Amino acid sequence: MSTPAALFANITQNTQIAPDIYLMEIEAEIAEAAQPGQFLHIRCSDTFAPLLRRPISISDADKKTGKVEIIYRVIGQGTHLLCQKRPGDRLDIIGPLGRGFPMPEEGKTSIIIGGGIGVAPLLYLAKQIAKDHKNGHLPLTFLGFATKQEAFGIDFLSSLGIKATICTDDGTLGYKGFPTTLFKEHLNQYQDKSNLIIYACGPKPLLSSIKDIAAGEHITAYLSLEERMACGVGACLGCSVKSSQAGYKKVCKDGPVFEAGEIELE
Amino acid sequence: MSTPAALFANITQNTQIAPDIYLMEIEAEIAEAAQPGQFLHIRCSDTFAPLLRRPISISDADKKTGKVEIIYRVIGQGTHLLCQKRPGDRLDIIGPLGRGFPMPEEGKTSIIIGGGIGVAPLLYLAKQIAKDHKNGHLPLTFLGFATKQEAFGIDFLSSLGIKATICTDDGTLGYKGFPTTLFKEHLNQYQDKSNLIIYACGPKPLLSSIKDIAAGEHITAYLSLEERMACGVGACLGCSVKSSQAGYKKVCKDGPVFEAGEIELE
Amino acid sequence: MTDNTDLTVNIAGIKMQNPVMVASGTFGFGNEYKNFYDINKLGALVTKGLTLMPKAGNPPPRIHETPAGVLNSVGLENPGVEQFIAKEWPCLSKLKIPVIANISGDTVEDYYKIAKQLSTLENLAALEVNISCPNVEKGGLAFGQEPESASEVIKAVREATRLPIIAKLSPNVSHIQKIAEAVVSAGADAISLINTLLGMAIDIHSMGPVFCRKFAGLSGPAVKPVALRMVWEVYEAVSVPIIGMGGITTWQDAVEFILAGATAVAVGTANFVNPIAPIEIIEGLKTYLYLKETNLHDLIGAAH
Amino acid sequence: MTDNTDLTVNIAGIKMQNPVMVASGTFGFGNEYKNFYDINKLGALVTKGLTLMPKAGNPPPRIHETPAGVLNSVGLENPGVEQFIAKEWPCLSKLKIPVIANISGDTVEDYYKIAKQLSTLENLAALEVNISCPNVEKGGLAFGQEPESASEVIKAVREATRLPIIAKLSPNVSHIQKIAEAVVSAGADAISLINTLLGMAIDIHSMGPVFCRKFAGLSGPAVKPVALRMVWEVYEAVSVPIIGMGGITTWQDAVEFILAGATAVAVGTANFVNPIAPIEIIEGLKTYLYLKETNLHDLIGAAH
Ligand SMILES: Cc1cc2nc3c(=O)[nH]c(=O)nc-3n(C[C@H](O)[C@H](O)[C@H](O)COP(=O)(O)OP(=O)(O)OC[C@H]3O[C@@H](n4cnc5c(N)ncnc54)[C@H](O)[C@@H]3O)c2cc1C
Ligand SMILES: Cc1cc2nc3c(=O)[nH]c(=O)nc-3n(C[C@H](O)[C@H](O)[C@H](O)COP(=O)(O)OP(=O)(O)OC[C@H]3O[C@@H](n4cnc5c(N)ncnc54)[C@H](O)[C@@H]3O)c2cc1C
Ligand SMILES: Cc1cc2nc3c(=O)[nH]c(=O)nc-3n(C[C@H](O)[C@H](O)[C@H](O)COP(=O)(O)O)c2cc1C
Ligand SMILES: Cc1cc2nc3c(=O)[nH]c(=O)nc-3n(C[C@H](O)[C@H](O)[C@H](O)COP(=O)(O)O)c2cc1C
Ligand code: FES
Ligand code: FES
Repeated sequence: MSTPAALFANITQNTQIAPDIYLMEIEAEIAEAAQPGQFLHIRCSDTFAPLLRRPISISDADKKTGKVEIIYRVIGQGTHLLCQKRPGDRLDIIGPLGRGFPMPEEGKTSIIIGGGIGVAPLLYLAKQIAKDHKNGHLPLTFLGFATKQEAFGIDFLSSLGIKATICTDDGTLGYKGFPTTLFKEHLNQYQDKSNLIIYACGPKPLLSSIKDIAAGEHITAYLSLEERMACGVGACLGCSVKSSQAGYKKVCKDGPVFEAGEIELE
Repeated sequence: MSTPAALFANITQNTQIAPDIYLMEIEAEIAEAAQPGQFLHIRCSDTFAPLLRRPISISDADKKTGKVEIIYRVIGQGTHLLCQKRPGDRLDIIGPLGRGFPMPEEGKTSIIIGGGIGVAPLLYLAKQIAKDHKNGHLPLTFLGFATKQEAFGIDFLSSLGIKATICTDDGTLGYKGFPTTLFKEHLNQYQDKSNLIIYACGPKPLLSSIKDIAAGEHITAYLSLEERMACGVGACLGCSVKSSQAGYKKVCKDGPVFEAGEIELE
Repeated sequence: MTDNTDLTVNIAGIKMQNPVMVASGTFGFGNEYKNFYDINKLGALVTKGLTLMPKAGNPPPRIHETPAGVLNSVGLENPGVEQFIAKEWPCLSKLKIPVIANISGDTVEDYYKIAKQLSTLENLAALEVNISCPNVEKGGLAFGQEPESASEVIKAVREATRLPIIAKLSPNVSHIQKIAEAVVSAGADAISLINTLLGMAIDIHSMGPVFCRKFAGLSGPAVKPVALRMVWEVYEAVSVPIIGMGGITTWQDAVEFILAGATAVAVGTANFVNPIAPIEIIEGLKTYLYLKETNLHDLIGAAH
Repeated sequence: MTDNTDLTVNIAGIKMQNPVMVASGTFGFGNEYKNFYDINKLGALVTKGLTLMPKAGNPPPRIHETPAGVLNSVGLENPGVEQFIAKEWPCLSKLKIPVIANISGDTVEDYYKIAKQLSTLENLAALEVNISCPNVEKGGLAFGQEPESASEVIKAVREATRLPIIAKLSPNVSHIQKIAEAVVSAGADAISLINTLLGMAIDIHSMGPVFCRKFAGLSGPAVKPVALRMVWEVYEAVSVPIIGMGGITTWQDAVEFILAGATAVAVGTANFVNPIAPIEIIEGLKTYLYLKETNLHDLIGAAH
């Protein structure tokens, strides 16, 4: 695992890419270490309002340029303050944090399933899988959004040669329905499913559904979870998720990516 | 007294005019009612950091253009947030508040004495006295600053035809010393001092010194005071200053301008 | 859509058109906020704390800001009950909403006397008995920290008046339920809580306490979690109505207190930040009830 | 200029190179913050609360943000004393700074047993006895709310160990001085305060408490005024050293606590906000002492 650092990064871009959704690009040394599925813990204000940092996944990182990207939805005080920052402002971050997605072993077929803002970390994952030539394939990608307007990341994937299957709840873009439904149908075409590996991030129902499918079909699946965080580094024991063994795991340190069998989603 | 209103004003200008000192211009209906010596109670943040409003004097107001000006020094969280606002942002204010400076009666000679940021409200006062032709004179003005760099308002006064006597603590502009010293010397030239009326705003030692002189020479003096405020409207009884009778007066409602004899300055 | 939402509540006979009051000491005698809205729109008005004799209050500074909170050391500055009746009451009594007098005393006898005097006022809706002021030398907080002394004060006031009695409790106690039970047995018709938390600040430049009286009372958003917990506890202990307060700045805060068991809420420190906060809270409550398709009475204590 | 400033303090025999510790439960067992600075620079490290048996802790959510504060309902999740000794101690014992074990129990006997077991550890600097945890069913807070029960726990620990005992007090009491006096008579060598204030939050959408256990512990800048007042009070009541905590985020805060009577301070919630807060506080303290031309020992309690 990479060693996290606390630092001030320089903001180079902060643009709205969909209603209430922003893409921020920063310059940070951690671009080198950042793995898909890891996150940054961001202080959105230098006052006590809000007091705590906000965890946001890394949606892209480039060793060469030293740039890191995040994509976030404005929902409350923290993300509201975030979206008001401008290029040239500095951003107080800790990262990269957590256990990211493990890369597929050679010969595996990767399937990526994302919903809503959960698509963000999967973009970086898709890029790394696509780049990883020993793997020899592009990930199959299913993405769901509420509506056409809210879709993002499709061009990014296209530029990697990935033609994602898109669905929207209202049918305004791609298929009408959930990505899990399409994925389930798609699964039928495989005789041998033992070769598949699933990566998912999105709302709880999406994750639960993937967990059930993976368990039923004996497919390895990695899920990226969310929980309220204080420290982000494993010190406060605040971000617990029920372990399938006894006790709790910590989303910030044991995750945010878990093998579906490791944890319980109530 | 004018009726205060709570409103959002449009910021039209917010410029640094000296190190740590800013001039902000806003568009607000209250320009009509604003009297010299009154203040605005400003919410510097829409979060709880800081929680309370900050009182800032009105340094100019123009009925015709509907513009109000304030001049403030950045010293803490509130004023720091204030100086980051830009034209087009809105400002949450209550005002105009408090009892301002009473205009000099006909035939009186007005003397204005200010120190540091305390000069701000005196600029508007000087303008109103200068305009008030029945009074038939320009106010005699003594202003003190720490150093040349920190001086402000001099051009504003010149444009009114007022040639202020300036002093600085370090002698980098005008006389070296305190405005109270110069004023004391100046006083000697009057045989009959009963015709004078003094207006002062600045640090406590300046006000105390004026209060002593005024008492000794039996001159009417109006002092603008500061005290920590919560409500700004007389409801919390937080901003007390010792009355020269029994009990306390409220800076926000009974003042901020007091006749020197009304209050005790410890 | 929400204009005929029923927000009326009845607290121990005090009929209020809505459950949003203003907290004692944050609204003077009602004159200052008249400029900002029609204060007849409030549920009720609680006066600044009154004492038998006039009180000059504490020397400055009286206010110190803390993270999301305010420390105050006003020290019950007030004109005394006689001047109140002579100067403030004529205007207050003309309001269309219930006016509640908040009272304090140095001794149990003081409480008795002031209650007796105020009971002569026609139209006065109730007495809120402050047994929890941290900012005065004698009495105040000390009365509210033990069930016995709290009960003694309320009994004396009960003897002095037929007005509804609201006991205002201090949060600076180990067992708020015991104090609540004691004041109810002693005759309190309702309970309001919380008064301020005892706190302090130190000036690191002068190296001494900020306030002359050293300790001061903490209020504002910072204290909300504590206040809410105490309303919850008291709701489970007694059956008289509760007036919840402590850091309420938005209608969402008000809803939290009502769900915790408050029949009404009071807005204190928030008045300083946003003078029209009480009105915004009333409007927000209406919308919430409309969207949740419920009514105020079903909301009270619904989180239990 | 300030590098040879003497910041050493001695708390009941615990020799610290500076008075800045990290608070229990906010620093795990010391592994997580090693990435951000050399933790051997701290004054001392206090472990996450330990219990005799392993504890799974409370179900999520465990964290809820409030104005300038945090409510937590972690529920003392910990591996139990045996696993602690086997897995965490080897690493902790290699630190060059004093390590203090924070302990909790459901019964007085639990406290005795865990103290006994920990006393076998060479190098363990002290026991901090938590009689104030609001997040567990049995014991915890209840022990710390009455002088008698607080005293019983400390007596049992005193019998079990020759290690210095730091009693960690709860702020949820009417008279903190009485509790402080009781634990000192029972054998406590030092006092740390405050633990979290009992608070709660309600989810207005689901209309129920945010936390499964309803109440949770409030910490962070919001509580600082209350913590400071309690340090002041306890300083006037007892003569053992005090470790002050509650909302300390800057060196200015630390100075306030020291002026109020704390010999050392602990940084808790601030670690989450600014991982290098403790180091910044140490540096700030040095500069303050230099500019004020004073030394740490003259500062302790200097505001009284
Ligand atoms: C590991 C991890 C990675 C994440 N990655 C991203 C990302 O890439 N892009 C993105 O937009 N968001 C991401 N999130 C979610 C993001 O952290 C929250 O949206 C953000 O903290 C909200 O902060 P706020 O101050 O704007 O809203 P708040 O005011 O804190 O919250 C607004 C509302 O959201 C709820 N809420 C806040 N945080 C959470 C949470 N963690 N879980 C459940 N409910 C919550 C609050 O209760 C409230 O109702 C991630 C979360 C985690 C844990
Ligand atoms: C009626 C009135 C009119 C004023 N007019 C002006 C003006 O025209 N221009 C201007 O720059 N300032 C003016 N002030 C002062 C101004 O209100 C404060 O400088 C401001 O509130 C500081 O806020 P802050 O958040 O930046 O600093 P804070 O962080 O609140 O304070 C920084 C430091 O200043 C101290 N401080 C803050 N407010 C006061 C106060 N009222 N009295 C004494 N010490 C204080 C604090 O203790 C702290 O040490 C006026 C004050 C009053 C009462
Ligand atoms: C400046 C100020 C003065 C107060 N004066 C009184 C008082 O006279 N009597 C009283 O019972 N409570 C008094 N209080 C307490 C409030 O009525 C209220 O209980 C407390 O502030 C908590 O509510 P809040 O957080 O909404 O302010 C005062 C509070 C403040 C801030
Ligand atoms: C997440 C969290 C966990 C805590 N766990 C413990 C604990 O196990 N034992 C203990 O004595 N105190 C515990 N505390 C209390 C802190 O040690 C400290 O007393 C309190 O948080 C006040 O300090 P602060 O405001 O700086 O955080 C915990 C606090 C937090 C926020
Ligand atoms: S957020 Fe602190 S342990 Fe995960
Ligand atoms: S600030 Fe409230 S009375 Fe003056």
